[in-house]
Amino acid sequence: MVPLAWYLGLSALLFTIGAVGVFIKRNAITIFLCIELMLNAVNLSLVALSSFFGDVGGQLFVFIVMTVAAAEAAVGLAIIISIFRNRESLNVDEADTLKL
Amino acid sequence: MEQILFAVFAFIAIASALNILLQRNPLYSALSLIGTLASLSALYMMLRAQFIAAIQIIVYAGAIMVLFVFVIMLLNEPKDVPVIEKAKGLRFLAIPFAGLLIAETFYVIRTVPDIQMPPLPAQEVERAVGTTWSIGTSLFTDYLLPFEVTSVLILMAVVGAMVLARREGD
Amino acid sequence: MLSAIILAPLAGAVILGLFGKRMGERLIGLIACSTVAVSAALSLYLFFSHYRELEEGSRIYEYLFTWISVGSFRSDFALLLDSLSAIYIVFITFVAFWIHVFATGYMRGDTGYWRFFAYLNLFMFAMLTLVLADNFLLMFVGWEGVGLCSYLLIGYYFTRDYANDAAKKAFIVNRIGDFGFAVGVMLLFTLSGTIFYFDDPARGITGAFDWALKQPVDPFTAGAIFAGGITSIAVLLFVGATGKSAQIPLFVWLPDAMAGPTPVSALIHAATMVTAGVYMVARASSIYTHAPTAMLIVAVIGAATALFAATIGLAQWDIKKVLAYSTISQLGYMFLACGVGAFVAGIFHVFTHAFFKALLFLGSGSVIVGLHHQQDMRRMGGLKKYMPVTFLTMFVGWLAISGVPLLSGFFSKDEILYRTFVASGLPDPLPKLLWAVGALTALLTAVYMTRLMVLTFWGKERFDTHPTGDHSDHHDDVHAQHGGVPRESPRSMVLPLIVLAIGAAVAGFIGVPEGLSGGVIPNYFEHFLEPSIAHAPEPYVATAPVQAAEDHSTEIILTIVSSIIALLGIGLGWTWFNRKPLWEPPKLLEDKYYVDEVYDATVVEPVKVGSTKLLWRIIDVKIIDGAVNGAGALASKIGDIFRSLQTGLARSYVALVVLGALIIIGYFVMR
Amino acid sequence: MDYILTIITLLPLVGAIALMFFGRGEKPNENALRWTALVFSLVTFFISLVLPARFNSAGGLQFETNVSWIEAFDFGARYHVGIDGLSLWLVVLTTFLVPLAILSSWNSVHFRVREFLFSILALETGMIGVFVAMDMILFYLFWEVMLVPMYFLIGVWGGERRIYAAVKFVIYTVVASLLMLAGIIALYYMHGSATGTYTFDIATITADTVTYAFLDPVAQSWLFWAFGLAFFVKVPLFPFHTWLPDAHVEAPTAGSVILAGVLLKMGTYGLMRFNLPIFPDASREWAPLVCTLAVIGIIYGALVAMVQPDMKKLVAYSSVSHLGFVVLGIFSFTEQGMQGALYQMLNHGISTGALFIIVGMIYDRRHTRQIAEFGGLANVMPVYSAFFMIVTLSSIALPLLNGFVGEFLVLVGTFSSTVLPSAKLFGALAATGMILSAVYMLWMYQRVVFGEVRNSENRTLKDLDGRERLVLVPVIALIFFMGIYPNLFLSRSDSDIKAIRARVVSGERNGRPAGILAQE
Amino acid sequence: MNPNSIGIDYHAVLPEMITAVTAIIIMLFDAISRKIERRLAGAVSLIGLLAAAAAIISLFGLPVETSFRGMIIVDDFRLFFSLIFIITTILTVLISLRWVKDEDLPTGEYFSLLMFATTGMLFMASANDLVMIFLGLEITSISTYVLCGYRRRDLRSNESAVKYFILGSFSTAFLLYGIAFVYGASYNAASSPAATTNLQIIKSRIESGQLFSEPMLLAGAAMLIVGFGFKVATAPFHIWSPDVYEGAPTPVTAFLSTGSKAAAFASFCRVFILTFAVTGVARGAMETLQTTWTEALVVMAILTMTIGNLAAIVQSNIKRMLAYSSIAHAGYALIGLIALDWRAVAFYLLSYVVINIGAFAVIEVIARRGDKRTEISDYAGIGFQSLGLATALSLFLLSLAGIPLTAGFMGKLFVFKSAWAAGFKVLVIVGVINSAISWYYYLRVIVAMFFAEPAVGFKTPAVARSLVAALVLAAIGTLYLGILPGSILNALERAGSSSGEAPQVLRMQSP
Repeated sequence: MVPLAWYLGLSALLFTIGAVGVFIKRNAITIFLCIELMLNAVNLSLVALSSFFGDVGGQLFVFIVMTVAAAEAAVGLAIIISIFRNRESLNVDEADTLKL
Repeated sequence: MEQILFAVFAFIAIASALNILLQRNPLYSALSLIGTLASLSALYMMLRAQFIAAIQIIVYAGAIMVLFVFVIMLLNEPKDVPVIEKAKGLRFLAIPFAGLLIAETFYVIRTVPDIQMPPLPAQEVERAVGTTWSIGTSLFTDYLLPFEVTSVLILMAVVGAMVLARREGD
Repeated sequence: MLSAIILAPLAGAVILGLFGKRMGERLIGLIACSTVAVSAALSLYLFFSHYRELEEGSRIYEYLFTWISVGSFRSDFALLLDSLSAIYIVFITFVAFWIHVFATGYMRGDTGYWRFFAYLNLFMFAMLTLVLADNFLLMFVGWEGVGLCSYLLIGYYFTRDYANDAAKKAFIVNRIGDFGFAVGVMLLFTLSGTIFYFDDPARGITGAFDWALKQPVDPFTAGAIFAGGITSIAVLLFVGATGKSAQIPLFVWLPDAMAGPTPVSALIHAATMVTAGVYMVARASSIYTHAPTAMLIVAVIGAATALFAATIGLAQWDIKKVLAYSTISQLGYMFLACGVGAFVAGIFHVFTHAFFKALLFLGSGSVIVGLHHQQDMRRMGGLKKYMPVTFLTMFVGWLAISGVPLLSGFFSKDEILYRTFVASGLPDPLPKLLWAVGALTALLTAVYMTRLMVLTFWGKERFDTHPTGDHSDHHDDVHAQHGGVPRESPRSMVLPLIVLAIGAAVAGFIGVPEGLSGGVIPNYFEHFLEPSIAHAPEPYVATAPVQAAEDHSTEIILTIVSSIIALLGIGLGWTWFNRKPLWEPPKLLEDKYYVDEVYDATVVEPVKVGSTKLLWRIIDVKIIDGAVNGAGALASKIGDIFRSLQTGLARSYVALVVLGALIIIGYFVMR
Repeated sequence: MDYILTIITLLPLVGAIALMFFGRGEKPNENALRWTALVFSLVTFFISLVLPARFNSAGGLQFETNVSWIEAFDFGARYHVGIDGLSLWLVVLTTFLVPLAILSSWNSVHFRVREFLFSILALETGMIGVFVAMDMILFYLFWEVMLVPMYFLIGVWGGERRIYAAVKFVIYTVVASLLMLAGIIALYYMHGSATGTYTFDIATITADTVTYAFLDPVAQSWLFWAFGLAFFVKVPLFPFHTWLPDAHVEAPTAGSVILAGVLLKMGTYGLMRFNLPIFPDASREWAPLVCTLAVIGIIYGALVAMVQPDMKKLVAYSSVSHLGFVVLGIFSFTEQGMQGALYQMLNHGISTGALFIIVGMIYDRRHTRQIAEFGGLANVMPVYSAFFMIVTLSSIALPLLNGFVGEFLVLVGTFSSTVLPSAKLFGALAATGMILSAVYMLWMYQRVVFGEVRNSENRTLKDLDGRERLVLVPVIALIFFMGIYPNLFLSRSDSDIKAIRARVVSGERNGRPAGILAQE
Repeated sequence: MNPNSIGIDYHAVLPEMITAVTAIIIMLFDAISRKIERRLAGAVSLIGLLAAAAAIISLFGLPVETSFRGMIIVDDFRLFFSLIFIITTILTVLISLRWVKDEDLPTGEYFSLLMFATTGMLFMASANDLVMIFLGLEITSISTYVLCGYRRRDLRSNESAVKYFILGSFSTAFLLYGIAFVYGASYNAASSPAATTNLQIIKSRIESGQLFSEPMLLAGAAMLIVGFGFKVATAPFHIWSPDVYEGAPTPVTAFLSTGSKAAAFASFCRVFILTFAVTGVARGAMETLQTTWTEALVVMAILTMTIGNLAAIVQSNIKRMLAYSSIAHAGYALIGLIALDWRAVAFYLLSYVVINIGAFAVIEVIARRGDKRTEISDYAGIGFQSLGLATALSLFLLSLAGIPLTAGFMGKLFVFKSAWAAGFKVLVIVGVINSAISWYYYLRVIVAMFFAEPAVGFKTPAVARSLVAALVLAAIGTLYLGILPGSILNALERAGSSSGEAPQVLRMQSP
């Protein structure tokens, strides 16, 4: 049997990779991908906990997270499209007119 | 056996995840993420969360990621623009931050008691936790309201995406 | 009745101040003189109608209203007539009346005629309040009031900067004295719980003097000055007196005060106001007699001032300056008298001095007017044929102040010197030493007064008979006509001279020392005043009260000595200055020992520069405001730092959020 | 229930609002606006005269209105107004000065007259409110709200550096008064938890300070400073005074008059209302420090005033000096000192207010306040000079003028204090202020009024007109009256001052040794 | 299946339903008529909001009850916050009516998104389960992402949206991870359900000490702090808000800085005050949890106030300045949260919402089309040219600074009072000092408006009637809450007494 901690550990690793990716990648879409990765990492935790606990709640939460992720993806990509139309660039480092 | 499987899928998940970071082209990153999602789906299966595993592939990898790839293709960034990178120092924070975050989460996970997955029930295996039946039952009882509210969420997302992404003059 | 004495001049002042501008000179003069005349008449009436009671030591109160009453502190608007104040108001109003009369002539044609008399009347109100007050605070009202009027009158010619400077100086120096006075009163209140002079059961008040008499005599040590006891009170009050009566070290204002019109100099800066210090010390004799250290200080300061001012007086060219230093010197005498316990002698000298010094000042004023506003004695000479009355009256004054026997100054000055010589309260060589100083001063007084007379009335005519344009500096009046032959002053000015000359000649007879006359002429003055003056308890007897059994030989010898001194001084002066009228006196004396300059360099300038450079520009602007603005700048700086987190880069924000999350999660899991 | 205080407090505000609806149009009739404001302020003044007339000299709170305001959550904040001997004359002073301020700016303000008058009237409501509020929240409310119109007065109608001055004024005051807010909350809880009654009522808390002794010395000290700082800044006590010269110099005449005349008094009033009765032990403990600062202020203010080239700045620094006397008197803990301080507050309000009016009159004519620009005004403006002289003399505390009574009482009180250590030293040092005030005031007066007319621009100056005389005559009359018959004023505050003093002096509470008392 | 066994209670979700349906109706109108009258959309929104308000009010006085299997709770906490959201949205709608037309932006979608966001906010207040909190938060967030980028052609608006989106979804991931941890920690094999996201059950599990893993709970709580801290913009998670507020269209900024912040506070309070705090004698793991989060939030509150105020001093753009000011205000509200007094937080937020929207309303008018005039220097000398606007803005700014007689003062007073009562004296002192600092930058605007020389080219803007209405409402609200807060406070007090045992502040060792 694989212990619960392993799943949680894997989830933590993925979450970390996603989190780090958000601040080292510059392409808006890649950043978004990293965020999706983080959500998935959490999903893994939830599913693992749910299964080990024998409680279906966690999995339902994952279901809802996926819906949210879909909605977020739609809106997020729309935002990215709209900024790309104006800037012709996906580099978030270029969007720094608002500062200080 | 299970541990080996876990190791394999975990390895794929992590490797693909890292690949997201290593790729320059967002398209490859997206494809790597699909790799991770797929291996997670496999892990879900191992966790007896069949329904989640299924929609992981269908909804996530299938629908959401396709949307991503589609948008990446749509927004074909000109190749010749110089790569602007400000705040170069951030990448040096990657290792320490990652290390710390892992250390902290692992510190917590270390304390998790070693419990076993509950054995499958003798009867009505098809109603065990993680099956479509259990999910569906819950969805329309305990989680009825969240489920209904997600529809509001999606509706709103549609409106939002439409208003932002549609062309001028529409 | 008493209140009418002070209110009459006040009414005059108010009327003149409000409506005088539209009045003619005659009316103004009439109002001003008549109000003082009312006071004088009332004073005389009261004096004689209550002579007997006063002589027996009874006190007549007139309570008007309670001025300030807070807790145990109370000060009334109440007037007190006792023998001391009775004498004072009589001669003050008398002299003042004649000076008012003189001034109506002297100020003729001046644009500020009404203003002048308003001030003068106001002064009378203040002076009479000072004298008649029944408590220290009301006395302080008069005390400051006369200072104010002095200020206004010195600066009467307000377009002249030197007059303004002199006025300001007078007020400020007086204020320094008043500071001492006020602190003295506060200390008095702290210790005795009252600022009234005497117990008055009718009003339920206790008096500080009655309190003082019940106290043991302070030890005769230097430490007593700062011990916060009776000696401290006495010394602090005396600080006030040095200011008002122009004693060392606060005498510097009086010579400058001559910038005012001459009647002012006569009234305020010779006859009345400047003697307020002596009055106060005499009034507070019950305090002083319990503070031997303070007495010593008073005596020494008095003697020192007398000599010091006399030496300066010797070397002045301005006729009024000579008289001013003479006044300072004479005031020194009075304090010397008080200091050795001879308060009566001091007051007696005040009394005689009022006559002859007012006379001399008015005489000098007459000369000045006669010479069309020339005050420099180098430009006088030989005036006796042009101004015979002035000359004659001043002649009397001259002899009186010099101490020529049988004139008023002789009796009073003699009394002081004698009392000094026999003073028993002071350690041994000191009485003799002080006497020697006094005697030397008497000699010098005779000399410089002779110089004044010689330079003015005898010798070559050094004045300019032609109209000149040189009037920019030392002119006195606005209505001056320059040049021309000197002529005798009008009647309104001459008459007061004559009256005062008579006074200067005979006033001394009311206080002939009994030792001198052998009891033939009773010393009315001393008898009358005696009840108002306190005597020290036995071991400290400073002055021997009149005792018939006493051997008068010392007194007679000393009288002869001082008569010789007076005549010697006159002789010396006569011969010397007739020969060398324009003899250049030592520079040190002519420049008044550079006291003004020293004060300027050690006090005035450092304070001014220190206030500007250090207090204002550094402490206020740099340090305090710097700190305030600095706090603002610091906040902005920190704000800038916080704001610099805001790079505008979404990724760095993410990194910051991660960092924050790491810290918080770390904190939570480390529990 | 007595609504007279509410009427007095709110009437100016009603006037201010009336101005807003009055003659709206492209060009409002400025004089009509001025008259409206003047009438409202005068009516307020005359109504306020009822207060001293009906005031019971036995003291205690009078003319009270006490209705519920915020009750929820034990808030216990009430609309409680009332006056006692402490505040009686300060209210009248306020209502007296405002009409004068309006009159004095009759011809000098032409920009946005409506808003100007609105600010002044609103300010009046705030100021009266501070003096009548008997609830800490209500007090704080008026205390802070009043800043706004003053801020606008300085900022909009001020001089060249008005912005700096206005901001400095507000920030200085706000920083300090917010600490007072913390103090109010703290006091509220300490009182509430000790007595079980949660209330912001000043009278209740003051009374319970004795009955319950709920403040230990440490708490007292903290609260003393939390409240004290707010008041010391307002006073202003050295070294918190630097806002004052700037604010005064830049403020328009009316603003300066009110600022000097009333606003500064709020600080000293607060000390007597809060610090002394509620924190008596801390007051005693800190009195030496406060008195030291007060004495420094007296001397320092005078010295700095002496060398100012600007008339207004000079008067401003002289305020620092004068208010030093007030603080000293309050912390002498003697009846004389405290009564003197109270009286000195009124005097300063009148004399310094008058000085600002006088400076304003000459500023209106010449548009400069530099002393060096003037000289010889007595030649061309004799009436002006005479008024100026009287006010100057009042300011240097000449006996029989108002300034003397207060100053001398403060000094004698300080000097004879048995509670304050080294009282004699404080008294003597403070008395040097007598000398210095003469120095700076007379020097300025001389340079401005005496001498020949040197500056040809001054040659054609007009003497005071009827309106200007009308402004000054009541002031002058009051200067004399208050100097000659102070008992009319002093007797009204007598018993309340006694009560406050008794609290501080009888220091046996909270287990403190009665050593100080024993010396009495 | 019996509907009641799954706890369906339409009344309990009526407000949310009304707003959601209103959003859909507006959309449908938009779909039917392409040229929909913007007024109509606005009117429908307002009607919907008023109906929702009525629905909320109809819920008052009902016993505290959960429905939908513990997903939703009807209690006074929820109702008060819901009313705040409704007020926020009403004011936002009023200030947006004219603006949408002037900017030539899609009208129907705008109001529809606003209504969706309101729905999300309402759920955040009514949620009794982490799932619902998460959902509500996401609905609010995602719709505001869109609103930030609503002016599509404007680079600043784009940037604002993209930054908000990246950081917002990033922080959501943390929140989610936190929920997962809390869920994991709540496991108890003996009970049913074994693990849960229901807040009440979580609370009882913590108090009884029947936890799967205490560190997991703590870590979860920490991540929840990250998530909520981000939404309410407390330091160090405030970093997004200045950029986003500055770039977003002004009415959206107004909404964002008030509504979405208030909603986040509602959830924050629900989780931390009503769940993660000791109420009775049972302590279990609660004691550790409560002290830990209290300490952490104390530091955060101090940082938040200080950073917000000090950074605001140096701003030259008024929107950005108000963004920092809004950070500072989150800090003050956090004080109330730390003091475990949700009523203080609610009152504070109510006053803040009213004032801040009022201020933004003026800014919107002055800024004109395209948010062009938002520098403080643009305000130079406008005071007497637009006296009404300038006076209103002055009132709001002074109220933000906390001047008495206005809502801002009462809010602060209430919060400070609670904090002092709970023993957080340091927070009160820091808060007080910070309010003093804040005066400086609020005054700067007034200085510019009234004291400075007029800027060239300023024309008195025309003010739409709807905006006037918003201004008047905001001004009346500001003054009403400042002068006569009694009625609202009384209502809040009654709410306090009706909702059972109050959470207790654990006395910390250090003051």
